[in-house]
Amino acid sequence: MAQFPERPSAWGGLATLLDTPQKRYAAIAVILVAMAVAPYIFGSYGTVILTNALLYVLLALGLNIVVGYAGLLDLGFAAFFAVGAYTVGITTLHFGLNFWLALPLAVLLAIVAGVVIGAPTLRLRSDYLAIVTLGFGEIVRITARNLRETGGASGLIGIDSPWLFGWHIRTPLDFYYVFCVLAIIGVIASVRLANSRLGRAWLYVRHDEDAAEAMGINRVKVKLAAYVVGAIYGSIGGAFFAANLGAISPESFSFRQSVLILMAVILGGMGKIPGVILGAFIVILAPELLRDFGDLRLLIFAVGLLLIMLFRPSGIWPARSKR
Amino acid sequence: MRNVMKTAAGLALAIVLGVPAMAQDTLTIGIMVPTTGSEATYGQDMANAVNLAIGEINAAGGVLGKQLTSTIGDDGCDAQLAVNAASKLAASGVVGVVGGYCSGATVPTLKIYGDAKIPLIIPAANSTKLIPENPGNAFMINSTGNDQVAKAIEYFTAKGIKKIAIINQGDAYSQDLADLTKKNWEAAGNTVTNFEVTNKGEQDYSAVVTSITAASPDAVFWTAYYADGGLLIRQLRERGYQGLIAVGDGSNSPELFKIAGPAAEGVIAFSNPTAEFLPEAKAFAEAYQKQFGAAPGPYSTLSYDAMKLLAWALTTAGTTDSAKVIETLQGANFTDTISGPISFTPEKTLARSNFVVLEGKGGAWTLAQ
Amino acid sequence: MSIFDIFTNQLLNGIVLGSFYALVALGYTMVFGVVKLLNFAHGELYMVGGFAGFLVLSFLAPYLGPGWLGVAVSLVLAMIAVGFLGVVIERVAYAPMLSAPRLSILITALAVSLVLQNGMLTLTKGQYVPFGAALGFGGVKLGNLFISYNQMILVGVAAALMLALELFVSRTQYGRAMRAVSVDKDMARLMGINVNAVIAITFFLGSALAAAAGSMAGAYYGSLWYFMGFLIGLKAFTAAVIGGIGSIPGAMLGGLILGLLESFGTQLPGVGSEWKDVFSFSVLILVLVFKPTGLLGKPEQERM
Amino acid sequence: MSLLDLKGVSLSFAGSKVLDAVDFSVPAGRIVSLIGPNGAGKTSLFNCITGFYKPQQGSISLDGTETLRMKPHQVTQLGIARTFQNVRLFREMTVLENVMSGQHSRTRAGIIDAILRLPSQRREEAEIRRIAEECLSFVGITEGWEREATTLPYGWQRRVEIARALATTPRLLLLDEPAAGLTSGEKEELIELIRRIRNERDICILLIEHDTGLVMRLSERVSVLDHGVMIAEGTPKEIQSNQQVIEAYLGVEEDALDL
Repeated sequence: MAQFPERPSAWGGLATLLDTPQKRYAAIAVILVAMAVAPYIFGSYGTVILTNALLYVLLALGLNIVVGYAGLLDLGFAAFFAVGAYTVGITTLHFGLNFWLALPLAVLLAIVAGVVIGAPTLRLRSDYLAIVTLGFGEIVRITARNLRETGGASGLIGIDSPWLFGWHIRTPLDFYYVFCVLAIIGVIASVRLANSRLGRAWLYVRHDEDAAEAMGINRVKVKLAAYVVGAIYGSIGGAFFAANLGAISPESFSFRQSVLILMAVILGGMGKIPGVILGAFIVILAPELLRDFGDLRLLIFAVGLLLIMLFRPSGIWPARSKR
Repeated sequence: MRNVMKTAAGLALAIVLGVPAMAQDTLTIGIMVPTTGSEATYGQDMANAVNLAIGEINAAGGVLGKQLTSTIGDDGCDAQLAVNAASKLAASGVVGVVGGYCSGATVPTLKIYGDAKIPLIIPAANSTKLIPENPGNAFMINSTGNDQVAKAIEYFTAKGIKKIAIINQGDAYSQDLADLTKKNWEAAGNTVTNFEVTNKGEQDYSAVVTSITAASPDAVFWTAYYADGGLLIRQLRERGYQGLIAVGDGSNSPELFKIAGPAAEGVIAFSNPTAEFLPEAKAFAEAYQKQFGAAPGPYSTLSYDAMKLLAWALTTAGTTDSAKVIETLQGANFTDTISGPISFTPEKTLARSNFVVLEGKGGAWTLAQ
Repeated sequence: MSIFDIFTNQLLNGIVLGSFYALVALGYTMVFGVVKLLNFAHGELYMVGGFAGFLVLSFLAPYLGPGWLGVAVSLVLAMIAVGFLGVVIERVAYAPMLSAPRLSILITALAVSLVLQNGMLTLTKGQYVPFGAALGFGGVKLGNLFISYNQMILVGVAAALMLALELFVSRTQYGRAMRAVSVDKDMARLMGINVNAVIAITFFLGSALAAAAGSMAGAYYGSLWYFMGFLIGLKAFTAAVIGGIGSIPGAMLGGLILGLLESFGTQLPGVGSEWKDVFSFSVLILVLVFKPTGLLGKPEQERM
Repeated sequence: MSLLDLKGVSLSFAGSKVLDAVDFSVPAGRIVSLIGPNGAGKTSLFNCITGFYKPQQGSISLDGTETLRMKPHQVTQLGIARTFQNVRLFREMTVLENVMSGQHSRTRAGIIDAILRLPSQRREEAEIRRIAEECLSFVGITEGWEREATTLPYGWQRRVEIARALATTPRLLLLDEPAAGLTSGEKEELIELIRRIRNERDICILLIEHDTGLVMRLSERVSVLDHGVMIAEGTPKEIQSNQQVIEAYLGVEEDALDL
């Protein structure tokens, strides 16, 4: 039966390329070493950019679960990013909470927000879901802008960076390694979810809602699970984002931010983890690579994006191995 | 194939992220302003002015025997982009940075310049929230919001105004100014009839205008920028609002008159000193117009002065060593400016209030009586 | 002003604002109806329309003057130009994508929107551009309500355009073909309808309406900006969904409702201009939760 | 004692009656066929039984439990599984993954179990896999489990769909035209398979089928639906000689009944 193609997996073509455990371990080792030494090769500016890219890896992995796995178009993902960032900002600044206590609180709030917005809307058609999430994203941003507790438009300033077992996570290099760890955990969790009962259910629902229901799958519940997992990723990203920058303002959580994360997911190839990682790196690195073009760089980026979509509509990462 | 792709990608990353080699016979000045995004207009005005100053300094022999060059770090008025821009400038070996337009985007960069020990001169961003975050290397040469509010209240009081409407645009700068005004105005026993927020790029302000005219305040105070302010002023006057209209320093551009038309006649602006009414800035305004084909923007003069101040500090310190330059700046009493003398408080903000009151007359700003 | 005066004034404000929303929402809804695509670039066509109108007017003003005559001619020319731009965008960017995953088309639309936006940013260097029309300040005063001639003309033109569209869709052969394609593309093709032509006409009309709104906004409000399409695109999208996306009368109604919600929201105590958009978006979400197909949308097809 | 009971089920779409006061029952342990001309409402009846359509009136119960207001997934959980008229396998997923979907409602591992790979979750995964493999073997598919399901030959896809339904461990299995598009050899295998499902697994079968020959050979009872009305019920022999049934078929469409 070799003449039939194997089905595409969450790993894209990587599974067939790295077909033995030895090759896999070797690849993992190379990646880990590369991550460890990268800051020493690329310097301080490079480290900041890579940290940013890793943050986007985390966010894009989260959105990938919503869009790529469950097929729900979410145009307000930045809202969960904001929930995480503001929860950490407010609780550490106003209530003197330790970062590591604020973090689970941020996750909890994101879950609540995900359920509150998701439960009534996830039965809607996908186009309507898109606008509801967009509206929700704007509501969160405007609320952050209007309230005194969130620091209004200036946002919150002077958020403390966290301590971990006597290590003060403070410098860009420290945060780079923290985000490395977060991204790795994010990848592992994504892979495990993809290969689980729930992960399969997301795909069933995405491909055929009726058939999935006929198999006893509660589509609203399953979608809600995806939405909530995405929210958790977003809020963890936001919490560390706040700790890293030390300052957050509503403009970081605008519609553009949501679109940027969505682009990361779709550019690389949604549903494919290496593709999503690649996408996150592209949306962060491309504008930086094009910095010298000044005004033109956003135009170049936009044209490049358009060309990629026209010539590789299902993303840059190949779906199948072409050996 | 995959390996080739990987290698190529890695190479591209290395080339771009790697620290560019610096030529030894020039000194590079970083300019951190938004040149993309919604605030690009203002950022470009500022970058132009800095480059104009650099051109003049170079023509006069440069600094420390070297010519100056500039490199722009686009902060997009966005905290994240600003951090990237600041990191890039810091890593590219600039001797100093002129920049900081959006307060919200400037705040997170203070730590980066502080860690890299790079002198930073902030010509525009003047939110009071910047002050406690300053690690010691940043100098604000625009008067802060506090100064502007004091000026505004002084003016309103002198005109016998009791009730005002305050409108901001929901961004860090205009909201800060609006909040401070409201607080101090009410503390002085007066009334704020409306406290409104508009969206940037929203062209229709009719609902807000109706809301304001219904409350009939003695004055309307617009705390945000000229582009939307121009539209608001037009719509206020078209709907028959008769009272005073005042705008903050973000709206002090002559472009306001192009957008608002005759409606801007008699509008009051609290402003940092802009080019067109400063006798010392006449030459600057002409040179600017000639080189860039447009009138200077609201922060062009201050950006120009910021560059001059930085060049002076480098020359006076006699070195690019940042500790010395910062020390020189702290003790500055710099008068070779077009917007008035510059010296600093211990908080590294401008020691005097530079606010003046302008009035729109015949399609241009004039000093108010 | 009495409560009544405030009410009538805000009513007028809402109608004017709603006319713009409705014109832009129509394009969203037509394109969605025919090709089931949320054309995210639609707001940018409004922006480009504004600039096209400005460009034409600056050529024509010496001959026709900057008053309504010049504006009217430049409005028509801008509509035609942007209409063709819409067709070109469809041919180049969307047509090759119609068989691709839905989300990919959506991202393509976002990419088109970014290209237009940043292209204009590069051309205008981010500057605000004064439109240069001179329309005068005259009007009619009814008690405390002042209705300017400009507002009347504006609402009148918007209503006329919408009526013309409605007649086109309901009465002409092309309109019938359009409706047939929106119901079932394959069936329409079997019936001998040139589906590609229908799609092109749809994009042309939708884009032209957005351009009309953009030009009129430029003339009426007085300035243009490369980013001006974003917010109205978002609002028009909302309006189209409130009215029931795919429904032409729905888009008009949705535009009007959103305009009124915003103007009255500004006046409402506890809402105000600060919370106006939160108010509008909350209404949107409530409409969708309780009436998912919008106010005038057709009920969802039975499954299976 | 009947397993499935429908009483007075009426369904209409936009004013037109699709099902009109249908009374119908499936006795426990039987293979029952539902026949009728095209457009008679057979698939609609299936959709009512499985919860996809909500009849305006009537009662549907499985083994005494009312299912009328249940959602489709709840009906499946209760023990009714189905296949679709036009095979609806999950695209881009393997044969095995397709069949594993059946066990979803019988298992419970959630987000945290999956991320932490708890022992209970791993046991459960192994069990899901074992059941799916067993169901595939049962329908005679013993290889190609890792292939993308929709690339299989059509006849195989039909059997994968049956295996998928079996994996939900149902008490009642609804088959919507299982023989459509099959070769005569495949039809023989299908008859054999359906009998085995009933005999070895004790699952009651209700099928819609146009191939009357197959219906007559396989069914123990036959019900006939015409224009939303149940016009006859009985053994295959009784139905074959029922005048009303013959008229219904001849009156509507000649080619619908290939007797």
